[in-house]
Amino acid sequence: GSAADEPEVRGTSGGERDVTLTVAAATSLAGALEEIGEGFRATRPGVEVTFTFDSSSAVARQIREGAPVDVFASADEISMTNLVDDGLIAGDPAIFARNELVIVTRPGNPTDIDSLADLSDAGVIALCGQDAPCGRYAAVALDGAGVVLDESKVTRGQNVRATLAAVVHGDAVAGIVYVTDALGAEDAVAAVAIPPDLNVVATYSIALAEDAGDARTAEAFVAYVRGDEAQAVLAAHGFLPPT
Amino acid sequence: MSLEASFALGLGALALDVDLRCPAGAVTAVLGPNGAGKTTLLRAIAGSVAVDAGHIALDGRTLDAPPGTFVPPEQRRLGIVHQDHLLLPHLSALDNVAFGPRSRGAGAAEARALAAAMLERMGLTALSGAKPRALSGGQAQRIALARALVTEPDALLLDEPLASLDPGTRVEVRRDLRRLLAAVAGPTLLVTHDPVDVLALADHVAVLEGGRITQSGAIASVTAQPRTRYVAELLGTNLIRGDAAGTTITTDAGAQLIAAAHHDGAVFATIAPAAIALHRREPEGSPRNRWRTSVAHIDVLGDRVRVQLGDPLPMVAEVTAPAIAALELREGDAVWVSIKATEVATYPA
Amino acid sequence: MSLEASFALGLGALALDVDLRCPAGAVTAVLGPNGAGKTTLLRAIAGSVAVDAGHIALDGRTLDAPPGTFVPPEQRRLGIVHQDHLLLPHLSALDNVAFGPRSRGAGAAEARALAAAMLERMGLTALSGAKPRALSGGQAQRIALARALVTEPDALLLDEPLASLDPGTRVEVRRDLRRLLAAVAGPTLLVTHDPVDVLALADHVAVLEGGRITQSGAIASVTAQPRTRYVAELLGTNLIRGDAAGTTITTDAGAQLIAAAHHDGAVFATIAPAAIALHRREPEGSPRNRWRTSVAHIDVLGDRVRVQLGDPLPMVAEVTAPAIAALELREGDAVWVSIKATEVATYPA
Amino acid sequence: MSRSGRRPPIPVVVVAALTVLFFSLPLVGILQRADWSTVWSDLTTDQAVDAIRLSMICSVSAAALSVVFGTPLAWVLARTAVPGRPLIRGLVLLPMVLPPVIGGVALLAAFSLRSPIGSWLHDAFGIQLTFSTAGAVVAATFVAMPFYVLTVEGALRGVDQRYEEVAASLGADRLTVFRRVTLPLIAPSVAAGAVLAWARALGEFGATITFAGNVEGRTRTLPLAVYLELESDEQAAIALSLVLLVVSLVVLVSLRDRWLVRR
Amino acid sequence: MSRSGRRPPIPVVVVAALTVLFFSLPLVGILQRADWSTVWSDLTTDQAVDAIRLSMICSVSAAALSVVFGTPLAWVLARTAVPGRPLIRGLVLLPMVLPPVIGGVALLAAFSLRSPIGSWLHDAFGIQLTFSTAGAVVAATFVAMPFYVLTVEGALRGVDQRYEEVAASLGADRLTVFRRVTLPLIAPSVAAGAVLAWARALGEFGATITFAGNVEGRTRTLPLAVYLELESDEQAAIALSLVLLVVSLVVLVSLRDRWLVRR
Ligand SMILES: Nc1ncnc2c1ncn2[C@@H]1O[C@H](COP(=O)(O)OP(=O)(O)OP(=O)(O)O)[C@@H](O)[C@H]1O
Ligand SMILES: Nc1ncnc2c1ncn2[C@@H]1O[C@H](COP(=O)(O)OP(=O)(O)OP(=O)(O)O)[C@@H](O)[C@H]1O
Ligand SMILES: [Mg+2]
Ligand SMILES: [Mg+2]
Repeated sequence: GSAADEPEVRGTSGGERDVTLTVAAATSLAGALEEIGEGFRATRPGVEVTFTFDSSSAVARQIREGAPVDVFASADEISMTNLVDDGLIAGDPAIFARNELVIVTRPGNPTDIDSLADLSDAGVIALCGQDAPCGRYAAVALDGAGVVLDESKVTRGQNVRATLAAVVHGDAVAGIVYVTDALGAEDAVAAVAIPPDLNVVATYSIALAEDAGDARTAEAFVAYVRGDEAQAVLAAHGFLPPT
Repeated sequence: MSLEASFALGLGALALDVDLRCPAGAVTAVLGPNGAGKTTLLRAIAGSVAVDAGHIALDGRTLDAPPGTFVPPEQRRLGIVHQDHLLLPHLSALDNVAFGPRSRGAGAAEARALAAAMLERMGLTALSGAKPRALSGGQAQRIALARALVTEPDALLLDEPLASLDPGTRVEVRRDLRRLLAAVAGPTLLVTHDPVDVLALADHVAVLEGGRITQSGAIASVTAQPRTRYVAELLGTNLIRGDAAGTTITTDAGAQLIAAAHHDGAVFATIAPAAIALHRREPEGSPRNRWRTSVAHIDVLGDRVRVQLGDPLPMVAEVTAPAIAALELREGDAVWVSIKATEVATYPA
Repeated sequence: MSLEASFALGLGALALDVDLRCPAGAVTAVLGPNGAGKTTLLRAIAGSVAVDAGHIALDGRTLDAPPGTFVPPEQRRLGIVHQDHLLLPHLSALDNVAFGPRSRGAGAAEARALAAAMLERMGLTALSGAKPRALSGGQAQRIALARALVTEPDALLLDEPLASLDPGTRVEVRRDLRRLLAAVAGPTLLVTHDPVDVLALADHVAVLEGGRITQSGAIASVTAQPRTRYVAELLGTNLIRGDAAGTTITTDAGAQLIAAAHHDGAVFATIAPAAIALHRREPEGSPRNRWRTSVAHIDVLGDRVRVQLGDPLPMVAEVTAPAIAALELREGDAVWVSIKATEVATYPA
Repeated sequence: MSRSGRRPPIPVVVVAALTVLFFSLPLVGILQRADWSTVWSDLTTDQAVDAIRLSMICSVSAAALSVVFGTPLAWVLARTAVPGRPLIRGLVLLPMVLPPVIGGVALLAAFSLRSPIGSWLHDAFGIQLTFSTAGAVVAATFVAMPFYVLTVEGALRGVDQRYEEVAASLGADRLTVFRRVTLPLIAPSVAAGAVLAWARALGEFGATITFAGNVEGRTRTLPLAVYLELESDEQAAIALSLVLLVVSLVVLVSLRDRWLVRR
Repeated sequence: MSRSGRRPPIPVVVVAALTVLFFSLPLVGILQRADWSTVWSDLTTDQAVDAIRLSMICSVSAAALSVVFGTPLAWVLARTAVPGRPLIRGLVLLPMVLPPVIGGVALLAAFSLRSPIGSWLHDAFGIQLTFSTAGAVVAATFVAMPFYVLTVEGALRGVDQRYEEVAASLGADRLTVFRRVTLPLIAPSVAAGAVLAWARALGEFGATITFAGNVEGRTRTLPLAVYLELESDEQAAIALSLVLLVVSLVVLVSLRDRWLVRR
């Protein structure tokens, strides 16, 4: 049903009957979280979980604008921290997954890219926006490897998938994305691992919104995400465990 | 139930300033050159534009009198027929006619019945179902008339209703119009360029030039004593303005003309083109006006020829084709003119 | 250098099928009711539409002859003047006139010089710099004429050039037109609704009705022997079609008419409205045609009155206003008609 | 039709053909990318059906709201001497040229629960636009209505007002004149404007996701679903795009010639 | 002007005013959000200046290309009996309603280095559209030209063709007729169409970033810069949006009334 005829019970009236939980999350979590949501629903009849996906910063903006969000799952520490600072998060955020960066190239790696250093003169490289999490992490990794990319040889996707798409569909010779994205692209790209000493680990945190409607159910969801079932799903999507 | 329009109104380059009284049951023709403001006058009466000053009243009911009063168009109870029929293109002829009654509160069935009766009365029943684009010019104009009349308007405003028709159709529609106008109780205002319309349909005439009424009155008085060049040309006569002293009239250009009647002061004189005789040599005999001039133009109209004469008294003479042939007149030739004093009709300016 | 247009052309509801020859140096008037196809005829000659069959030739040069030949409009060397002047709104009067020479390859300065000379010749120099919207109707139409003539076209096509002018202006522009047309070497085609234009300007006339030419020839012959109701109405005369046996003409409706001249077979007869006498009682004396009928309509035109008579021979009689008053005639009244046999002009149909 | 007499000039036709090619090639390209064997199954998943249904609801509502609110506005712009008309028109046309995401941010600023109006709407009527279909409709209307207003204002200016004057003289008040004369006269443009607005609303993405969020079954319209699927299942994304493409094309093709011209 | 005689009907004015309010509030909201103390410094960073410069180049080029290629196309659509005209028009209008990101994907399918045309362009002329300003111009043209074509086709249909017939009779060939008669007659609409196309190109985001990428100094136009800034510095993003907003508004406001009506 549409919003108008969807019964929404908010407030803390206890029972879990006909409770709707709104989870706002980073787009890169969409596949995994939808699956996790199915599992959660199965354990809690009468609970409806709905998701809204956008970039972490966009979701954070909506929360800041008063969007009725119960749980926030962020791919970006900064977005989460800012919300905590603004007093919009209840309790402490918990890390529930991690991710690593990987270099992606065209299938078969035609330009023979083996390391971060090879990126400096390969052609146009796709990265995320400087201030998007994957863009920041990539900058750290490149810095660590002492690689300086000419900005005029860098295209910056509006999100990780757009960055990946620049390699898959577009004319970027390589890109730096999360392992999970490379995995999802299957054989549309070739992945070139970044050595652990240079790699950056992204952490995904989850937290209750300060004015979550049904805090108990929301807490239950957060717990579920950190539980074994959900962790298995995340692992299947290529995420690393939180620790 | 007469119409009184005494107002001023500026619209673009036009400054309309009129004072007009149209008696009930009579047709007042409004004549005037292009751009004189005839259509604007009707639009002001209809309430499509508001006047700037003055007032418009119909049957004592004030329709527009700034700043206080402005009766909206839909409450003025007028009938309008325009040169371009303006039938609503998406409605059938019957529904066009029914539009008025329906808008004035009649039910759909009642309005259609009234419309059907009106079409019946005008012998247009066969056209009921036709859409306007399927009608000929004459048929469309008749339906437009039916539409204006079916609401029994307090006054009727006709803006060149015959202008877009070809001559054959025009005669027929003019005849219908004449019959219908005879039955209209209120005042009718008829804008036209065509003197035939005036003669056939109107009782009074008002001449509008450059936003002002330059002459008005009963048709006979206006045709007998035109006061502007426009009217004189329309009537095909010559108009001269001058100062009379006894029977002698002196024009501004200094030319002199002898009339039969005595007058003093500013006068108009008219001379029928056919009353002007042309000669190759100085004529002899009785005519008291005679002078030498040149031929400016010669217009041949079948068996009649109109000769435009030059200074000092530019006027048009009308002679027969054989006469012009006998004179061997060509444009630019010198010619002698003679006019009897009795042919110079004078009246005060 | 004559124009030959013998073609068929379908456009929307119109099926145009004409065979027209316009001699050089002469003006051929095309008359016809609304929608007859007059404008379409000119557009076909101008190349704005292509004909479906037949051919158009100017001075022996084929302009259009499907399927092989189609000379594009810009190579036809024609001059066109339209009722709505169609001066290019963004160009001054001078530049409008210079447009033709410029398009035909003259340099900008040369084209403007030619245009200036043309305006000078027509006494329009004062208007050179004016934009079309600042011109009056008559001025604009004169500029349009200058624009058409400055290119010295092989043929001139005029589509109701005087129709949108008010009567005073119309007389003046008609006079200019007459003077200018006299100097045109090629054929001129003049579309008009106004018989006065025909009389004043044309040498030949072609009547177009429903896409076909129903009558054509010298003006005198057409006016003397109209062959369709349209032409007769335009001339203000009565046209009757019937079968003649000696001096007796029997109409399709069975009515009989006695003429002075002998004829056999299908004939037309015309009777001037003024030649028809009306009486309250059966008239005595010489007129050999007399019958009883009723008054269908009475149209008063100033001091003349046109009386539309009913069956068996519907026709229009014209009498003076005093005469009608004396007869005390009203619509619907019974009336006796008498016509002298010598007033019934007959010619073969 | 009569024989046309002459062909259109070659250079013009060549340039026009090149331009058409420029617009066709991308279309062909995307059709080639589609995996036709899975298109049907991709389109009949619950999520896809939900998205298609939502897209229809939102785009039709946006078109309807454009007609309801845009018509009076177009009338005022076309017919009254409202002061500051150019400014008003510029303001209303702005969403047509603004990046939709910025439009979304602006809508948040105006109607989020934190804004005075948003909180008033919520407290007084329990209406909440973020994460609700109503919000998606608002976002779509915001970007789509300018198309309608532009089309209908132009049509209103093109109407021969003498028809309206005659109708008024026959006793029709202004509402009647508008309903029975003006509206029928501009009907083609109203239809064209509504179709343009509808099509624009159908393709709306940025303002919707920013303002109304991306909630399955509530605000996840086809373009948002395409965005999400691009994250995971590209073939599904292309299949969804095809729906958008085909539907828009069908509607635009049905825009008859005469709808583009004011009579 | 004469005294208008009567006021516009209240309900219509109220609805129109509400609608204007609906469009103004987001604008006001975004203006309120702006931190005016930093606007100037945000706008004068190297990146901002670069983005503004690029946006001007791309949008003006897109408008120019729209005029050059869109005019012949509009002429063919309006004046010739080209077969499949509705289909052609639908195809050309499609980018107006397609989510721009999908437009970008479609452009990639057609013109990326891996497409036949893209590789041919590269091998034969050394032209690469992706990651180049040329590509940004192509993307902007793709989404903007439909506005131009729609406006100018309508205007061409509205031209009184008798002017053109008269000009031809005076010896003007078709190019001359078009140049000296048709074009001056539709000049207001050409201007209006170009302005609309320009404004749309100025706000273009999705197709550009997808097709031409987001390369500083080459394809990072204002909207792309805004999007990137939204990730971190909302104030900078709003400052950049203000540029877009103000420029678009100024241009749209300058769209004179008569440009909206065919004469
Ligand atoms: N809405 C308007 N805006 C500006 N100017 C106007 C308007 N309506 C009329 N005018 C001016 O008033 C003048 C007279 O117009 P109007 O239509 O009343 O003349 P008319 O006497 O009916 O002429 P015609 O015989 O050609 O019908 C026009 O030439 C024009 O300058
Ligand atoms: N382009 C067209 N498409 C369809 N039908 C047309 C077209 N042009 C003309 N017609 C048809 O041809 C008929 C005659 O048109 P045309 O303009 O030639 O008549 P006309 O004799 O000039 O009439 P008028 O005296 O009113 O100027 C019209 O009534 C119309 O049915
Ligand atoms: Mg008028
Ligand atoms: Mg005609």
